[in-house]
Amino acid sequence: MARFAIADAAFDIAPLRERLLRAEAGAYASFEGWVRNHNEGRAATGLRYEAYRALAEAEGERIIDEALERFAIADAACVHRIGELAVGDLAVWVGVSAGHRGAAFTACRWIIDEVKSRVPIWKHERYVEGDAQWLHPQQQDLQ
Amino acid sequence: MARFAIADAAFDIAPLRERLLRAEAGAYASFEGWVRNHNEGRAATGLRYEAYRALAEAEGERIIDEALERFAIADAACVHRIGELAVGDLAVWVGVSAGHRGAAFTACRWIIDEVKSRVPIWKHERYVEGDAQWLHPQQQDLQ
Amino acid sequence: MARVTVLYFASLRDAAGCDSESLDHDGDLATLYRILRARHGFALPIERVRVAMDGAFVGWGDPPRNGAEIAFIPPVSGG
Amino acid sequence: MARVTVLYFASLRDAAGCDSESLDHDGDLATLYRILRARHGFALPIERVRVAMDGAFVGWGDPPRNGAEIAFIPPVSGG
Repeated sequence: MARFAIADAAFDIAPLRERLLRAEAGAYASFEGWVRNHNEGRAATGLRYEAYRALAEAEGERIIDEALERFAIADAACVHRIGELAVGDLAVWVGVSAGHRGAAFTACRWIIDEVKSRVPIWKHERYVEGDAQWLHPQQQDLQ
Repeated sequence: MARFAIADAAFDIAPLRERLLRAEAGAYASFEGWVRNHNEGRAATGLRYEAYRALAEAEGERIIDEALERFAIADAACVHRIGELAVGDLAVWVGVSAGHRGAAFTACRWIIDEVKSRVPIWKHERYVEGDAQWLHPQQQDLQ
Repeated sequence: MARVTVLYFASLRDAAGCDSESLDHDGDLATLYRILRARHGFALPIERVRVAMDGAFVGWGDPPRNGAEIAFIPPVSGG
Repeated sequence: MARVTVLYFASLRDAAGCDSESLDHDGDLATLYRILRARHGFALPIERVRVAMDGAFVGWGDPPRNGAEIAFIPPVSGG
């Protein structure tokens, strides 16, 4: 079962979280990215995510594998939306289970940071003024 | 509406998370504490949480208020179970929404740390050997 | 002299054998804990316990108000 | 000389006006990007772009394999 997935429609978090439950894991940290109504000072109406799907899935899976090696965690998973999204829609979800909360938080934060900087997914943002643009951030803008 | 609550039965996370959604918030971090099958090297079968309820609710609410002052977050909430719990049961949930993920993660971690060290709730742990004990950790054991 | 109700939780309740008791006390809250610790055999020294009065944490040097509800708070273990 | 298919994403696709194109190329991947940048007017300099061949990131100095699928990866903005 893949731990990283690209979803082209809205997805349920509950079954994804369920798969991370372990009798030996006392801690679970999760992150969700939601589409905001503004970005860098401009009012946004929605966006479209596009992925180079084969490479995105392979790179996402590598990130989860690396997290499982680096941190004392039980399991981890991530799903990223592509396609048209409206304000308030779920764009990305990360979940991590672990014996203790320190590792769960650290790994969850690390995974979303790596996904944002490495996985070939691009955001096309639409603004209230009617224009739109692809976001190609400088590396230092990602934090 | 209280942002911190004591629950004497299993509770649903979905409506709690829903209340934290904001059109201006792009990030959501959450933490869940689950009952593990072991603690400090001993195999556990379950536990009971007891609270000094009036003070626990007041202190929990103060923690959330302090988090809203300290961190650039949109909203936060926490629910802690009391009563009998089995291995795998949800013991505590924390959710935080924010404009950016850094503040969401930091505040979520801070809230669970404060809840564990300040809120008058006690864990009575049962072991496979049949004995049980109240846990009264030293401050340095809490991390 | 103040009439107070003392609440016990967790290991303190097990040692006291009751949830609460009412008694008259003359002196500060630290003295009250020491008297009750001796009576019930509480394992926890005062340094590891906090005290609350009428639902708010207070200092050990405070005197109890007449009619107050006092709670001794052993080290917590939620989460 | 290698026959390659080049995939375009995001702003590169908008500039190229197509999802992909096939062409013959003699030289490394850096040269390929520079040729196609000049042809399509890509705004992004090579320093801000990564390159993948057949679904894995590779170096700009690599030569394309015959029949390879090449993707230019502009700065990503997922999450």
